[in-house]
Amino acid sequence: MGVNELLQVTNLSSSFQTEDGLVRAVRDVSFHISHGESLGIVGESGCGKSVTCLSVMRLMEQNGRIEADSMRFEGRDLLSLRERQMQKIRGNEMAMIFQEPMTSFNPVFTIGFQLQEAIRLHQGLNKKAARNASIDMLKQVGIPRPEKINDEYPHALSGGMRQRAMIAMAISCRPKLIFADEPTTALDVTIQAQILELMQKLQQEIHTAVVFISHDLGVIAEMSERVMVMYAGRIVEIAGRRNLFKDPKHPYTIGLIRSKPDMEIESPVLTPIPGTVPNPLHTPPGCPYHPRCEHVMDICRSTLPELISHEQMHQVRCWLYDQQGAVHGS
Amino acid sequence: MKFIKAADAGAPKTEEILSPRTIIWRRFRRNKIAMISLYVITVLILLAVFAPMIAPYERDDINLQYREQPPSAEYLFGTDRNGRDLFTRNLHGGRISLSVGIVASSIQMVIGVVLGSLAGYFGKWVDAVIMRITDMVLSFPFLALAITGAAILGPSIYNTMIIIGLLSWTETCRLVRGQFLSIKQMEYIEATRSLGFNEIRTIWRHMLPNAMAPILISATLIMANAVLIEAALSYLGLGVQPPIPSWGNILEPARSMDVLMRMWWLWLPPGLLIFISVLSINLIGDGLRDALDPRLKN
Amino acid sequence: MEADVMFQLKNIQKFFPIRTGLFSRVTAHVRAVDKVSLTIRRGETMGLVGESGCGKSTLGRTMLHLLSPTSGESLYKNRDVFSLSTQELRKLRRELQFIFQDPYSSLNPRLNVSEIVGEALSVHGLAHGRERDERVKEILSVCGLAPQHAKRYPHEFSGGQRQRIGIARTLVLNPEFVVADEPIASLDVSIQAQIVNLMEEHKDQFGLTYLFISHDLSMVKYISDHVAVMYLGKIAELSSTAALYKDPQHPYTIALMSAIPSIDVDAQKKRIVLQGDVPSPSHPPSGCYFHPRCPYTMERCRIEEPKLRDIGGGHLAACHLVQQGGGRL
Amino acid sequence: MRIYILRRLLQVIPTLVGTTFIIFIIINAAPGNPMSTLVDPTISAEAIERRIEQLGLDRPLLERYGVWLRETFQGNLGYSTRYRGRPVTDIIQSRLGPTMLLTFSSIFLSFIIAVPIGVISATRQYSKLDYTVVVGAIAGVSIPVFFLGIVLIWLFALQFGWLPVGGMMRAGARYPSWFAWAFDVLRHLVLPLITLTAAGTARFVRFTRSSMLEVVRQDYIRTARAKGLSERVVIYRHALRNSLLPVVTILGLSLPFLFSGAVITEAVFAWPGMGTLIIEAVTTRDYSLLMGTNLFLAVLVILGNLVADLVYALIDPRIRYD
Repeated sequence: MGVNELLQVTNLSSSFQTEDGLVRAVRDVSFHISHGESLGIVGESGCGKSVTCLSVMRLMEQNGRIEADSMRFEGRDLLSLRERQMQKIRGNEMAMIFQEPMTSFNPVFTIGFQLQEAIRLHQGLNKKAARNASIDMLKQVGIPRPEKINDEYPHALSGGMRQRAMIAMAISCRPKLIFADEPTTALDVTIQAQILELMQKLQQEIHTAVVFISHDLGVIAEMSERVMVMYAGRIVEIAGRRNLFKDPKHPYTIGLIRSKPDMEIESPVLTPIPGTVPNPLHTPPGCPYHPRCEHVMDICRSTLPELISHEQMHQVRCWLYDQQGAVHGS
Repeated sequence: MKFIKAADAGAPKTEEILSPRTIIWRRFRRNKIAMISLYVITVLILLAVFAPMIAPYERDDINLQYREQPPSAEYLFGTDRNGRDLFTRNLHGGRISLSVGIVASSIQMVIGVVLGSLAGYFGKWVDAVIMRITDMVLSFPFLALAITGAAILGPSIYNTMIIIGLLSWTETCRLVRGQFLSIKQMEYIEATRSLGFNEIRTIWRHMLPNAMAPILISATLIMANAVLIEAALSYLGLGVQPPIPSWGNILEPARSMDVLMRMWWLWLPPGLLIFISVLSINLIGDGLRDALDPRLKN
Repeated sequence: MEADVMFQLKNIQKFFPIRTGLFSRVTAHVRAVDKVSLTIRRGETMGLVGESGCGKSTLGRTMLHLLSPTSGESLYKNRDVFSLSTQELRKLRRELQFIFQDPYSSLNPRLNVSEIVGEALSVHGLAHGRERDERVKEILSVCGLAPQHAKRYPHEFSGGQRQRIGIARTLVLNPEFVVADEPIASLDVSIQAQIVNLMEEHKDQFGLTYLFISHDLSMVKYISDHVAVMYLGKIAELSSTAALYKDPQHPYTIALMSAIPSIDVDAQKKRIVLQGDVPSPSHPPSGCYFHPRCPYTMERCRIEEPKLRDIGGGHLAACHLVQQGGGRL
Repeated sequence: MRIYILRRLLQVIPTLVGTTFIIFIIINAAPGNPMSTLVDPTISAEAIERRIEQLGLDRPLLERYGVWLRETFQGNLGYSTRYRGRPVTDIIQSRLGPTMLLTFSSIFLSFIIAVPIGVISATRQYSKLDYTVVVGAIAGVSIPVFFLGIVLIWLFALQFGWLPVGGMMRAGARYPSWFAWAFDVLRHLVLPLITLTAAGTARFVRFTRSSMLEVVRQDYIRTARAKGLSERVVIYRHALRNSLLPVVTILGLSLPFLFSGAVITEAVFAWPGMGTLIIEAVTTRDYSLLMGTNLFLAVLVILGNLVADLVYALIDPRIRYD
């Protein structure tokens, strides 16, 4: 792996205790992201995509546990940092955009106050300078009348506008890495298009690396250069965008693509993946996808396959493929 | 035609059928403090029920030779100023105090649930009228009015039950209304209409059972409160009247500093009994809240 | 021709009052559904698409008289659903069913599956006791659930399975017409296709007619025979699915379609990004409701409201720019 | 928001009228009349009758309520029979100070004790400390107020002799200075204040804790953490502000409860406030006094609720957009 890496995560596992037992939300996840790169994480609910990002930012709830061989961000090991030092990174070098624009702002403070809070904390600006900076940010994300909106409470803004303000907050300290956790899922299609366009524009302008989380393959295809597919807490496939969508390897990735009609691609049939998403408390043994897989073999039921490099930059976790790229079975 | 056998793969794993009630009971049982409280209150209730059989003396038997006796083997809790056995009277006092609590909270439950569900289900002017009445009762200076009521109706067990019941239904009413308003938004209630069910079935079978959980919690808290109010009224001489004993009126003589100073056995046991029973009921209520509130699952 | 019309909606309006001021007077209305006319034929699936707040769900509820209408007619087999008595309506409910969006709040958590699915059978006097249990088990297996699931409670099932239970609850009554209100919106991607396919199968098996409400244009394309696109309580465009997706006419439909992200990484998409938010349905813009966001707005659009016109072959669009025979000025 | 305030103010009127009417009916439904407890043998039967007529006690109920309401609006709550014709307003006024001193210092004290405990307990949910606080708070609301009072008197006044048994001042005492007077009142205040504050604190701890737990779960708290704010700022700036909003309402709704506690506390400690007054009025069937005190407490409760709601509207920006 190159020296240009911004974030390098090796064997990250996260779990949290619930009343019904231990939920192992993320298991042995390794990935990296370079400066200015965009990585997409796709998967269904409970696959561990959000928890992965929260773990990197160390924002897991109290009952959560994070373990990893290493989690290096620009050479610093995030796991060994004190909470104090982590706070200096959060919002400053690493920022996050959340799914629910309606609930992610504190209702009792103005938009401006909440933006300036981060700006003043990390950049040490005075009140006036921070206010100007926050108005600038609002302007940059295309909010009309930013001076006025700056003094409004979140309640007065529409969902789309709030998500713009959330993006303004995330980029306000020019972070090197942004985690965008389903930022458009709660929005309508036409508003989603606005936000996606805005994020593409901003990424070019400020050259930030973005980890984009979504359950929507189309959104991921549009926003990411590299895509990581997760299932039941594990990475099942990582590939460049082109490879992943034109030549998917893992049966789950293939299944996902086939189970959703696409506006651009004509297909007369919809082939669903049978079964249900596994309960995180009872993941199946062996390959977690085996109960739903059409190519299931005996080994799949007992042994978990390794994540192997199928081609340059294309890794897959499946017994159908071996190190050399040959295909087993049918 | 191919059927999707899909869902079978994800069928529930356990053999046992987990009804919501089983789950709640299971969660409640895990709460040690609540379980201990359940045992304590059960014992207290049993003692009260079987008081006449357990008590060593007749309830109102006066024995002037043995007045103001401190606790001894013969008189476990000592005797009062009339020479009545305090152990006996405390046993019987529990009978009275706990039944006042139960009856009073049943009265308020009936009023609260009926008015609350009417307001919540029908909304509009029904709701407006009921909520205004609730506001009025809610702004009564509770104990002051209870005292006034007790003085006017004349202090007695029944009047105490009625007064407490009539004054404390507002919380239940608001709660039930709130529950009904939020349950009404649920799609399963809309479904009852799209399936052609009538309103009585909808309320009785689909809304009330789902509103029961918080009502139950609040019922325990209100019952605890009713026991406290009865005790306070009786202590002030405005509740249950001697010679019928209640935990509250047993320690009424302790209003005199002289008695307070000399006869600790007169006021300490009934005071502790009230405290322990109210505490147990409250802790059970708290345990129920934890068992019923799915958000606390975390 | 008339014989196979199942539902005919004529100028349906549904307004919700907005009360403001000291005495809560009605000062405005949310015009959730505003003069919508629609014909649904026996055996077809009518797709109804639009963004949140466009009135599609309200229309679905109003046409079945689950909400009382402000005005208009809803003719089911030539009987006006709005003028039926409560008793008649309740009886009719067996034929007209509704599938809900949220598989979590649409099932009563205190009842087991058998009670949820079977209750309506008893209420409508269709089956009791043993017979009822048999019918329930039968319909569960049709919906991809095992008979032993009948005694279990909703919380033990996943979202997709719950939606199957919801579908079983409607199918057990053997309905003629089903409104499905975003039945897949809250499900995982891999489960959505299962449910859509299940509904397709049932349609053939039971001879159903659907109104399929969704915000997902790609799913609607897959399942519908006709599609109506709604914007701010009005129908913007209405056509056969093939014609609509091949040659959309209304600028809103075009923008909506172009806004859907595609996994075709090679396609050179010219995306039309609409500016601004959807206006509030309580204070809709003058003239054409879409004019403030429309890339082609003319003076006329600000003043005059466009009529929904047939531009040939049953393809209807409400836009001043759209001419007879298709194509834009 | 102006409309919200106006509407809230208008709501007060029917509540007030309804409440007073119900209280009026209850009191007047009583058998007997204020004269029946007057055992002074020197007063003749005619004199009593004349007095009854004078007081308007022979008129129909509704009319009497009308008269009473009109008089009340003019600040005339009638005359006490027990205090030999002294105006009720006068008597209430003289009792108001002690009650206010007791209740307001109790609210203040419970609030400043309870909020930090509630917050700390909530931030350490499921810890030993949190457990102790929860059980302690439940114990606090389960102790009968009078029993706690008795125990405190027995312990600190009778056994140790540190503090006075009751009253507000030493009987017949003359104080050399303002300071000495204040000190003595304070000494008398300690025990009743502890008694009344115990239950109040317990209630507020529970409210603060559960409200805080609710808020800490919200998305915007995670946003605040993601910004890099320190845990202290997250809790005390972002979470506390939101969780105190409902506590303001609870303060208003706690008033009836608080006054109830005060009535008993005053009775136990012979504190010369409204509570002891109401018991006096009850035992002597002093209708005007009874009505006056009940009315007065009811108005206090209603106004307290009103103030709490208005404060809430002021500090919660969401209401501004309604």
